Parts: sequence; C-alpha cells; structure tokens
Amino acid sequence: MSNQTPPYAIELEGISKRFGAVQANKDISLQVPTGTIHGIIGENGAGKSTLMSIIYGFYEADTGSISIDGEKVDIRNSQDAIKVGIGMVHQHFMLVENFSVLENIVLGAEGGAVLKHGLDAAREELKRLESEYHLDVDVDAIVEDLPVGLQQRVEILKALYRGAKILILDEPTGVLTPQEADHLFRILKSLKEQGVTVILITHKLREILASTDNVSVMRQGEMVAHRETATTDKEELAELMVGKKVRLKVNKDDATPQQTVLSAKDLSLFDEQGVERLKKVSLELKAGEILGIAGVSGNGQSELLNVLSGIATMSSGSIEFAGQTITPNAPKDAAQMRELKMAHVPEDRHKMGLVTGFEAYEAAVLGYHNSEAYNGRWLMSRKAMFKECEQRMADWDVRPPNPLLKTANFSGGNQQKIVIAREVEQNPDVLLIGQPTRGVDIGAIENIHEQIVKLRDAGKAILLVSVELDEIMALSDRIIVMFDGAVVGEVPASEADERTLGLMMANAWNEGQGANP
Amino acid sequence: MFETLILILDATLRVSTPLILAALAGLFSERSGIVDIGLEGKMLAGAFAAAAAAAVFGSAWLGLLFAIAASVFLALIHGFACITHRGDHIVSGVAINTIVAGLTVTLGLDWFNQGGQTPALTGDARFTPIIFPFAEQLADVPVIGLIYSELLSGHNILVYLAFAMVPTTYWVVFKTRFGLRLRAVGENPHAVDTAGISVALVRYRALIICGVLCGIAGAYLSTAHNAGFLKDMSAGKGYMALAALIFGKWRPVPVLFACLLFGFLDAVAVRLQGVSLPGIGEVPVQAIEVLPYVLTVLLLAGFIGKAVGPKAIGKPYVKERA
Amino acid sequence: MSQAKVPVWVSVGLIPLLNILLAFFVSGLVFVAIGQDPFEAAGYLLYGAFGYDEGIGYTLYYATNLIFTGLAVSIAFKAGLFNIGGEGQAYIGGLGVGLLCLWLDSSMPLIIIAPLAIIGGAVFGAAWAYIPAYLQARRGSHIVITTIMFNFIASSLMVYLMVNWLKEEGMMSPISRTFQESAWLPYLHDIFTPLGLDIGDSPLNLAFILALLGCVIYWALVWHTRWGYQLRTVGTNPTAARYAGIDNAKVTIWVMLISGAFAGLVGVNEIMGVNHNLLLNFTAGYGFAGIAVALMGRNHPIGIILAAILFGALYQGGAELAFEIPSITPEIVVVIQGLVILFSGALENMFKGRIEGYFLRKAAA
Amino acid sequence: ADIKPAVVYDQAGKFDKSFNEGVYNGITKYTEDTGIQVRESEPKNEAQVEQNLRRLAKRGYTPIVAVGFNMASAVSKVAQDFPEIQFSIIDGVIDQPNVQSIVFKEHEGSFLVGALAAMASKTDTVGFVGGMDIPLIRKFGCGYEQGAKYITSDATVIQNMTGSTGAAFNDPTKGSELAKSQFSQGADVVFAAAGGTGIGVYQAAKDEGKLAIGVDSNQNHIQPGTMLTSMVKRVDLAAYKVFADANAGEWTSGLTVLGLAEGGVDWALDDNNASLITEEMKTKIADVKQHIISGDIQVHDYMSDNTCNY
Ligand SMILES: Nc1ncnc2c1ncn2[C@@H]1O[C@H](COP(=O)(O)OP(=O)(O)OP(=O)(O)O)[C@@H](O)[C@H]1O
Ligand SMILES: Nc1ncnc2c1ncn2[C@@H]1O[C@H](COP(=O)(O)OP(=O)(O)OP(=O)(O)O)[C@@H](O)[C@H]1O
Ligand SMILES: [Mg+2]
Ligand SMILES: [Mg+2]
Repeated sequence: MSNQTPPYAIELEGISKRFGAVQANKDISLQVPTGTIHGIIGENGAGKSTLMSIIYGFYEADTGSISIDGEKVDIRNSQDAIKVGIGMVHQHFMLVENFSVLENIVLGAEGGAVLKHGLDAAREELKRLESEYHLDVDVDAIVEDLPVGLQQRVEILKALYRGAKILILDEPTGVLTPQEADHLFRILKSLKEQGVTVILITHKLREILASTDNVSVMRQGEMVAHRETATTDKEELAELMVGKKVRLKVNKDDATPQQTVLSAKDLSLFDEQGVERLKKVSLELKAGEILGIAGVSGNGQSELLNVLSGIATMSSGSIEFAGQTITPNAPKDAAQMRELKMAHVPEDRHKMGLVTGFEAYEAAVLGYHNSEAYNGRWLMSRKAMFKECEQRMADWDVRPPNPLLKTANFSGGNQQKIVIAREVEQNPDVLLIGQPTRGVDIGAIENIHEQIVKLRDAGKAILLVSVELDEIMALSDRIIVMFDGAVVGEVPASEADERTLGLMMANAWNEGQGANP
Repeated sequence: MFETLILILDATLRVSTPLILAALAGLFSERSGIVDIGLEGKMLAGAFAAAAAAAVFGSAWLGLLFAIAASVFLALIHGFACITHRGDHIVSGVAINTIVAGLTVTLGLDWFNQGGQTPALTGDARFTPIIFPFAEQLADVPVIGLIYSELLSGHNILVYLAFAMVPTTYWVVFKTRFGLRLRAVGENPHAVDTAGISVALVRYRALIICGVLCGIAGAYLSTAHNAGFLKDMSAGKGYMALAALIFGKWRPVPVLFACLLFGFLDAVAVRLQGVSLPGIGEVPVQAIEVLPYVLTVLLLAGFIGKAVGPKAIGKPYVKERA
Repeated sequence: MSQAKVPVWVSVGLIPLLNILLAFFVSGLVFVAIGQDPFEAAGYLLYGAFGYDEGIGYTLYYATNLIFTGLAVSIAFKAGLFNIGGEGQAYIGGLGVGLLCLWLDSSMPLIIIAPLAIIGGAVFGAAWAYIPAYLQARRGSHIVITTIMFNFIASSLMVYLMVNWLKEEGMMSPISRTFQESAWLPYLHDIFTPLGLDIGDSPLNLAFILALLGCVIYWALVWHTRWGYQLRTVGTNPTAARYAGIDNAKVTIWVMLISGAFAGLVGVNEIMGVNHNLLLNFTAGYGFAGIAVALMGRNHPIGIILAAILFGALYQGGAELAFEIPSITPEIVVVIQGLVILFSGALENMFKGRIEGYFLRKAAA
Repeated sequence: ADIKPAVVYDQAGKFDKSFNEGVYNGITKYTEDTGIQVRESEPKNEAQVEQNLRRLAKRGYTPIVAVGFNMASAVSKVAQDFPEIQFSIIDGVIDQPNVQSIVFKEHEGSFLVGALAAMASKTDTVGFVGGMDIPLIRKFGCGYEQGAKYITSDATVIQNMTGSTGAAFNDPTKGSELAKSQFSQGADVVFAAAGGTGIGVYQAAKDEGKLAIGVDSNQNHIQPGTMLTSMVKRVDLAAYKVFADANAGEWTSGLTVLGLAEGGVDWALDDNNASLITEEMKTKIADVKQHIISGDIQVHDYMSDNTCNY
C-alpha cells in the first residue's frame, strides 16, 4: 500500500486463539479503514465469529494486539470494547427475551442504581437514534413478541445507544426477508455516512458484492486473502473460501410431476396459548416435484412441517397420505408417519434433527430406532447401526468418517449431511426438508442441492421450506408463499422473481405492486 | 371463633417468617440462575452460628451477625462451585446441606459439650417481642383491638423484617439496575456478558444476598422463635421455602402468599390435632401432618400448572468450551 | 479438526483421586479443629472400612443400598429428570417387601418369597414414583418439588401404617413382628462359610448380588435397548425426541417407574436381608446419598458401584471411628461425606480444566 | 476383678437433654464413685446398633446396658449369640436368660405431675405435649390425664403429639407452637414428654408466663421460675444399679419394673421450683403418692391395653 498511514478504525495484528485442541484463529491480521463497510467471509468454522468475539472482548486472544484509531487498546471484556466504541450484533441475538426493548437496550448502561431515571433518559435518546437511522421499534414491546427483523434492530440500537463507532454484524441477514435485508443495508449505509465503521460477516456473496468496500476471506482459522470489493467477483471469492473451484448454480432439468402423493386440506393449528399458528393451509404435493415454501421465518412454516410430519396434531383439517386420512381424531405421530414412508429433515438440526450428545452412529438412526434393521430380539444391534453409518458416511462424504465421533463435534455442514443421509436413505416417498442449507457453507450447499434434485428426479415428492429466496428459486418447481400462518400465494418457479416473492412474503403484494420499495 | 382465627393467623406469621426469608433468599439466587437447594443448610448454619454467638456474647444482634457471616460464607462456597467452577448446582446444595448437618453438631459438641446443642438462651441473647404503642390499652376494642394487639403487635423484629423484605425485594428486583441485571443473568447470561457486565459478579452478589437472608432466617429459628440451637432444627424448612418459591413462580408477592399458606396450614394443623370430629373421632396426627405436602402437590398439579423458572436456571454459564 | 484426547487414566483416575484427597484434607482440618489427630482417625476409618472381613462386609452392605438409590437417581437423570424422591420410594418399597414377607413367611419357602418380595419392593417403589411422574408428564408439575413432598408423605404414611396396623402387639416401638426364617434373605457369610470361606459376620446378604445385577440391567437397558435409546434421547433433547416420534410423557412415566423400582429394592436389603421386620426410618438418608453416588459415578453403573463403595466405606469406617474414639461424635462422618460430595461432585471441575488442558496441550504438541 | 461395663445409647445420642442423658449422668456418677470406666457407644442407625453391641460383646464387655426400646430386637439377637455376656435393656422387654429388662411405670409419675398441674392450674385446663406418637408416650399422657382429673374431675386435658417420626423428639419449634396453641385454648400448665421438643415448650411457657413440666431428668433448671416440676424417670439410678449389682455379682436377668414404690419415677422439687409449690400441694402429692404405692389408686397403664380407659 501507500506510505502514509491510512486512518484505520481498527487494526488487528497476530491474533491467535485456541479452544482446547481447536486452533480457531491463527495469527490473524486485519486493517479496516474508518467509515467503510468491511466484509468477512469464510466457511463454517473458519473462525469468523471467534475473531469478532475477540474484538468485542467476549473472548480474550491468546496472542496478538488490537488498535483502534491507531492506538493500541487492551480489550479484556465487552465492557472495554464498549468503552472504545465497539458494538456487536451477534449471530445468535444476545437479547433477554422476556424483557422489553427498552430494558434490553439499557442493560449494562442503566445510568444509575435506580432504573427509572435511566429508562426515561434512554427513551428520549432512542427517539433521536430511531429517527436518525430509520430504526423504528416500539420500545415497550417485549422482545420475544417481536419478529426477528425487529429484534435485530434492537441489537443495532443497543450498540448505537452505547455510542458505537465500530459496528460488527455477524451473519445478520440469515433470518431476514429480502426487504428486511435491504432495509438493513440502507441502515448500514447511513451509518457509514455518519462515519461509523461496519464489519459484516455473511455467507452470501451477493451481499458482500453489493454493499461492502473491502472483503477479507478466512479459511481454517487463517486470514487467507484481502480484496477490494470492486476488484473481485463471486467466483473468485468462492474459490478463496473453499480452496477449490465451486459451481454456484444448481443444474436441474424441468420437473415431470406425476400423481399427487400428499394432499393437505384446511390445516389449522392453535398453540398452547391459543394463538392460531396455521390458518386453513391446503396444498398438494406430487411425485417428482419440488414444492418450495417461501416466507419469513416464523410465519407458520415450522408449524406446517410439524403437522405434516406428525410432530404436532392439527387442530382441524385433514391430510391424505399413503391411503390414510389423518385428522385431529385420527392422528399419527412422527413414528407412524415414518412408517408410511415420509421422511423429514427438520429446520433446526441442533434442536430437532440430532442429539448432539450421541455418537454419530446413534444419531444416524434417530426416528428409525425401532426399525427391525437395527434391533435384535431384546437389544439393539450396535453392529448393524455401525455398519450402516460407516457406509453412509462414505457415500455422503461425511468428514471425518468416524461413526464414534460425538455428533456435536462435526461441523455444521457435516451434521446436516448426517441428517439428510439418514432421511433420504430410508427411501421415502415424501421428503419434507426445512432450511437444508442454513448456516452451511458454499461448498456443502452445492452438494446438498445436488442431492435434493437427484431425489426429485428419482420420482420423490419434496416439500422444501427455506427462508433463502435464492435457494427456493434455484430448487423449486412450484413456490408457495406463507404469511402469518396462511398461504398467501402460489407461483410457478419459472415466473418467480425476488421482488415479487419478497413482497408476497411481507404480505404487501397487493399494496406494494407498482410502488417503489 | 374470631379469636381463634386471630391466634391461628398470629401463629401463621411466626411460622412463616423463616419460610419467607428463605424463599426470598432463594428468589435472589434462582433469579440469577443458581439453583439453591442449600437453603436448608444455610439456614441451619445460621441458626447454629446465631445461637453459638449469642450464647457466648450474650447478644442476639451479634448472633445475627454471625449467622449472616456463616450463611454468606456457605453461599460463597456454593458460588465458588457453581459459578467459578461450573459445578452441578444441586450436588453443591446437597453437599452444603450435608456438611452443615454434620458440622453444626460436631462443633456444637466440641464447644459447648451439650450433645451438639447450644446452651439455652435468655434475656438479650434472644430477640424479644416488640409491643406496639397502646397495644395493651386497645386490646379490648372489638375486632380491631384484637387484630392490633394480638396479630400485629408483639412479634420480634425479625418477623417485621421478613415482611418488610417482600416489598423491598420487589423493588430491588424490578426497579433497580441490580435487579435488571439479576433478572437478565438468570434469563440469558450471554446477553449480560455482551452488555459488558460480569455474569459471575452479578451471580455472586445475588448469592451473597441469598446468604444474608438465609442467615437471618437461621437466626430467627434459634434466637427468636426458639431459644437455642438443636440438631437439625431447620427440619425441612429450606425445602418448603423452595416449594414456596416455585409455587410463587419466582415473584416476591406470590411467594409471600405461598409461604403464608404453608405457615397457615402448619398453624391449623397444630390446632386441629387431637380435635375429635363427631362421628369420625380423632383425626390421625399423620393425616394432619401430611396436609401441607399433599396440598402442595395438589395445587401444583391443579392450579398453578407448569411453573416456568428463569430460563438459564441451573445451567452453568460457559463462555469457552475447553 | 483433530480430536486430541485426555488420557483415560487422567479423567477417571487422577482427577477424581485429587478431588477425594482434597476432601480428606479438609476433613483433616476439621479433626484438627476439634482437637483430634486426623491420622489416627484416618487409620480407624480405613481399617474399619477395609481392614477386616467383617468391616468389608459392612462396607458392601451399605454400598448395596447406595447402588440401588444411585441407579434410581441415575436412570431418571438419563431422561433429564431429577428424582429427589429416592428416599420415599425406598421407604415404600420396603413396605412392599415387608408386607409380602409378613403375609407369606409362614406359608411359603424362601425360593418363592424372595422373588415375590423383590417384585413387591420394586412395584411399591415404582408406584410411589408414579404420581410425581404422572404429574410431571401430564400436568407439568415440577418433579423436584413433588418428589420432595412425596418423601414427607411417605414417612407420614409409614408411621401411620406402622403405628396403627403393623405394629407388633406389645412392642414398644412401632415395629412389626419378626419374619420367620423362610423370609430371610440369606447372608453371604451363611452361603460362603459352608464353602470353607470365612468372610466375617456382617449384614451383607444376597441383595448385594441383586444390586450388581441391577447394574447390569441398567447398563443393558440404557445403552443397548431401543427403550434406552428413547430414554437418552428424551433426556438430552426432548425436541428431537418428539421429532423422532418418541412420546416424551410416556418415557418420563416409565423411567420414573423404573427409578422408583430401583429405589424400592433398598427394602429388599434392609427389610428382608437385615432387619427381618418392618420398621421406621430404615432408609436413613440413602435416597439422598444416591444423588451424590449417581453424580460421582458419572451416571455409569461401574462408576456408581465405585462411588457406592466409597460412601459405604465412609459409613462403615465412620462407625468404626465413632466406636473406637467415643469422644468423636459420629456426625463428623457426615461432614466428611459432605466434603466428599462437595469436592468430588460440585467442585469436580476445579482441577479438571487445568489438568486436562495440560494433557490436551501435551497431546496436541 | 472389676467389671468391664459398657453402654449403648439410643440414636438420639447421649446429650438428648432427657432420657439418654439420664443414663449418661448415672454412668458418670458410677465412674466417679468407683473409678471404673464405662465404655460408651453411640450408634447412628439400626445396623450400627447391632454391630456395636456385637463388637462390645466380642471384646468381653459385660454388663452391656442398651438404652431405649428401639434396641430390643438387636439386643435379643446379640444376646442369643453371646450367652455369657450380661445385657440390660432399659425400656424394653426381652425374655432371655442373659438379659435384664428394666421398665418404668411412667404412668405413675405422670399421674403425680398431672395432679400437680391440676392443682397449679387456675383455668382447670392443662396441656400435654408428646413427642413421637407411640404407645410409650401415650402412656405418659394417659397417666397425666388421670392425675389431673383425680384432682379436678372436670378438668380439661388438651393432648397433642408433635409428630410421627423420630424427629418429633427434636422439634422445639413445633413444641413451642403446640404449647402456644394449648395456652390459647386456656391451658396454663403444660407437660412435655417430648425430648428436645420440650425445650420449645418450656420456652413458650416462659415467654407467655405460663407453667411447664419437664420430663425424664430433672429439667427444672432449664427455665427456673416457670417450670412447675419435672416427672423424673430415674434411668440414671437404673444404669448405676446395673453396674453396681454386676460388680457385686448380684446382677440378675429378668424383668425389673421401677415405679413410684421403687423410686424409679417421681416428681422433682428443687430451688428452681420451690416458690411454685405450696405446702398444700406438697401434702396432697405426698398423699397421692402413698395411695398409688399402696394400690388405693390404680393408675391405668396405656400400654396394657392400648387404650386410656380408666
Ligand atoms: N466457545 C468455544 N469453545 C470451543 N470451541 C469453539 C468455541 N467457539 C468456537 N469454537 C470452535 O472454533 C472454530 C471456529 O468457530 P467460529 O464460530 O469462529 O466459526 P465461524 O467462522 O463463525 O463459523 P460459522 O460460519 O459456522 O458461524 C470452530 O471449530 C468451533 O467449533
Ligand atoms: N450509563 C452508563 N453507561 C455505560 N456504562 C455504565 C453506565 N452506568 C454504569 N456503567 C458501567 O456499568 C458498570 C457497573 O456500574 P457500577 O459500578 O456503577 O455499578 P455497580 O456498583 O457495579 O452495580 P450496583 O450498584 O447496581 O450493584 C461499571 O463498570 C460502569 O462503567
Ligand atoms: Mg459464526
Ligand atoms: Mg454501585
């Protein structure tokens, strides 16, 4: 670079961090010019979050130094980071769910031993921030009642309220609609204009290219490349990340849908609090097609998957499947649905799809543990489970191919492979698959998408739920959009574009048509 | 009839005082995410320390101080195990209860040579009733007089303190910065940590308050309600306090009512004993004795349903997995 | 990502050993504080627990109870349930054993009574666990609280039954008549002596073998049956369990029944094996100690056996100590137990992090 | 040669302020008088009772005094295995050739203090707080009731038991609540036969300016001024006598019943309660005592038929 010292908002030198045996960050250096948006990309487990957590004082680095505005600082805890003007929006939100927005924002910056004054002052200050950055949110709402997009705004407000000059966002768009994401980027842009420095972590190369000034790539704990955004492209970044060439498009022929294998009629579901989560949802699923369900998360997709897979019993409505009629009075549980050859890859592999404390071979039979294949007369056959697991690991390229490794110790992508392999290898007629690539890196995504298309071509019926519009559009043959528990529209894949779908997802299709977003 | 009721309520206040103190102690601890089945042990240690110090120095107040010190010390051990070393909260509680059960008797025997008891306390070594002004004179005024002179007046200071602690706790937990952090740390310690607040520090503080309150509860047992320490004198009150805490859904006022209910049942049981009911004859003691427990189970099953505690309760806060 | 491992001898040998040594060290301080020689005391303790046949017999006899309650706590724990009610379940289990013995002892031979009484103890224990289990599974009542309450209720129920129905006529204390010998579980020394083996005269009886059998059953059940698979799934991830079509409520109820059954078997050892009559308070805190045994045994049958023997040794060694030095109150043994629970249970991580870190670094280097 | 005596206390321990402590006092006195050491043992559970008895027997201790009814079955077993050792059990009855059973006529002593209570009562209502609800304790209550009614035939006797487990002997809080409840029902004298629980009863009496009656050993000193008297049960004498007899070679097996006549039970008068006992009461009690000894007054023993019908 040039001779004069550029005004770096933040500069890292030789940061290393290890967790037990895992070297999460290895001798990392990074320079972020003031008032820029700096992207960081990398595969799962590359160490991005760890690095950010170090900057934010959540972890202490083993070695290395951090400078802010050219001055070395000693960040031992988040308190220190806040003091030097660093704010962070974490990958998993750091909000107290049953607190109000206001309470969350003042937490740690209460401004006095008695809350009242602090809360009142904060209310005023927030009004200013909100209008300045278009960050509207009801400060008295309880956080768990807010949609994720708003929760994220609370996180940003939290940082700004503490006077953050450097804002770190760790995978902020994973849970947003395209419109919400757009809104976020507009906010980031206006922050940038005010001189705030933004560090953005994301898996979506499109976002990197659209909104960052510079981008750094991490691989296996190391910083492997820095690029000016304007000088690079998707292909290069993808290759840098994975270390090999990546195909970014799904190859797929047109579908040849056959007979209907599953039809759901007027499915409704009320939760424990009596809130209607599903509202008269009807759909038909044909063999040999991929039906995509688009929607912002939390609009009934999870409930739909739960009802279809037998995890939850509908409050009213019926499902025709495999010659059976399933109604509230004649329900079938998840085990029975599996027997009818329905497989289910759940949205959240940690919460549902896996028991992270189990070893891989045990997790690989979850849901099929009663099957004769794995059971003797009294005892389960370890040998049978083991053999099959080894075979699948080889077929699906699970790394490391060790059936005895605890599920928790596989990387996200490999965990997902274990789950998908388990469900697919049972040769189901219907596959329900939720968020197949959430948090999965580019290399693994490619593989998973290929498998899904292969299944379709083998004549299976596939119901795909995803909040990634790219994914929905790349894979689906038909797209249904859900909003607030109801189906708000259906589009053939050929006619779908991001804007239309996005507006439908926000249920603004009718109002929004023609208007400039 | 009215008089009997007043007397029962009067006893209710006395009996529920240690429950209230211990349950509020548990509230602070559990709101911060630390399960505390060691309430029992801390109370017992407090009772012993109070009685021992009161016997030696002749002052109930010094006794109270020692009780608090002993109980806080145990609370810190609990913190050391659960917060600093991420040990299992229940095991730590069981350990503390066990150690205290043995140690009080062992030390008591060594110090006083009365089989683990402390000498009987008299005079200033005990907390004595506080008679409200005009209590005597007003005693004969119908209804109000009785309520004033029997029910309200004539308890020792720790009883009033226990009741005063309820609004105080409410205020601290819901209206102060510390309370906000306390509640936050029990719900989502990560959020607290990233807000720049030390999770451990908040939890330690909560445990210290818990220790103080348990110490007072213990001192009440041995230097106010009774006059000396006896082996195992806490007699399961710590567990009942825990039940009351869950019953009251970790909120100060409902917890107070839960404690009062238990105290009331106890007081009624004492008076129901030996009463012959026409036709049935004498109710077996065991049936009456078991009433609070059965009622707790029934109420838990029927009325309050699922008690959802602070979300992070009982889970060690792990930042880095080694 | 390489998976460096801590050597097994470190995690199951060195670290627990350090913890226990620390517990004994602090116990030693307590002895010093009350003016006793800790080494002399330790000598008696060790000798009492392991120094002679009879002592070993007593140690194992206590261990028998602790294995049962340890298994009970542990299996519930595997399903994510905290069963603090082992005490009450053991109590009622003993009632079941006692009732069967009282009923059958004059009409049946041991070979019939023994299995029936074992089943009786298990069934009664399970029944006592059923209500808290049901309430937890179907009504969401907090099982820790309900099981604590059921301990209190069990003890009142037993007193009522003993005092009003089962007390032997003319007996001062509430204690039933002594069973006829056909309802006595054979002592191990009675079995071994004819074989030319003198193992000392102790209450150790066939229930010990039953306890070991229980460990095998636990092991097979938990790790090698579908039922155990479901149980572990529910215990570690209830959402995944529902996803897998496992009925959480049903598993909760079943596992508590088994847990209660294990606890109930304490009655076989105490009532049929040792006391030979029904009496009050024979559970003597074994249910609570079972919590520590289960956790210290890391919820594994082998660990549970070892932890039970450790605690059994403390009981017996402590009795020896109090017997030999009468000026020491037996409660000091309770202190030692508490300290062992504290250092090996609650503070088990105190050295762990550092020591394992050391070995990990060594392995990684 | 001197005897090699031993004693095994009940699980309440030798400092229970009552029964065991009485035995302990007797032993201390015996050692002071003779210089003969008595081997003591305090088992903590059922199994240890037998273990310790067996061990003492093995080591040749004799006589061995077992304190309390709880030990009956253990003593019976061990005595069978060690026929040459002399066993004495207090409060229990075992019919074996090498066992001496010592029991007391608690009902007689209770009758006396019941009579005293009725005489001291201004409300004609007296109370009884028992420990654990077992026949032995009901025996105290029944005698007490008779005594009170003997003096005031329409006296009200309120009876409460503290609980139903061993813990009931060690719950002063409950004792105090029970006493307060009885006071509120009009009682002004309360007799506690409840071990450590009694401490709470005596305290409550002190706090409310009422009278209490102690039990087992002379407990008048615990709350001087409000302890009307104590129903003493001379286990100390019994223990002392066992050793003295054994040393003199006069120990015999069989049943020893100690009542008023034998000085085994009595009421206590000392400086602590002298001011509460009038001459009139003294004479009357002496008279009643005479009548009981002579058999003119038949005091019903609850345990004879498990009822209190007299
Ligand atoms: N607290 C922790 N304790 C132990 N290991 C950790 C911890 N946090 C992260 N790791 C490990 O460090 C490595 C880097 O993790 P990190 O979360 O930084 O990756 P990432 O790049 O953010 O991945 P992703 O894209 O999946 O979010 C991983 O191998 C991870 O398992
Ligand atoms: N208004 C604020 N803005 C930012 N940080 C604050 C603010 N008020 C307090 N803090 C920080 O929070 C931390 C805790 O504050 P402080 O030491 O005043 O409270 P405390 O005494 O620890 O808590 P308490 O008195 O409520 O128990 C301090 O490090 C302080 O820097
Ligand atoms: Mg990350
Ligand atoms: Mg402050």
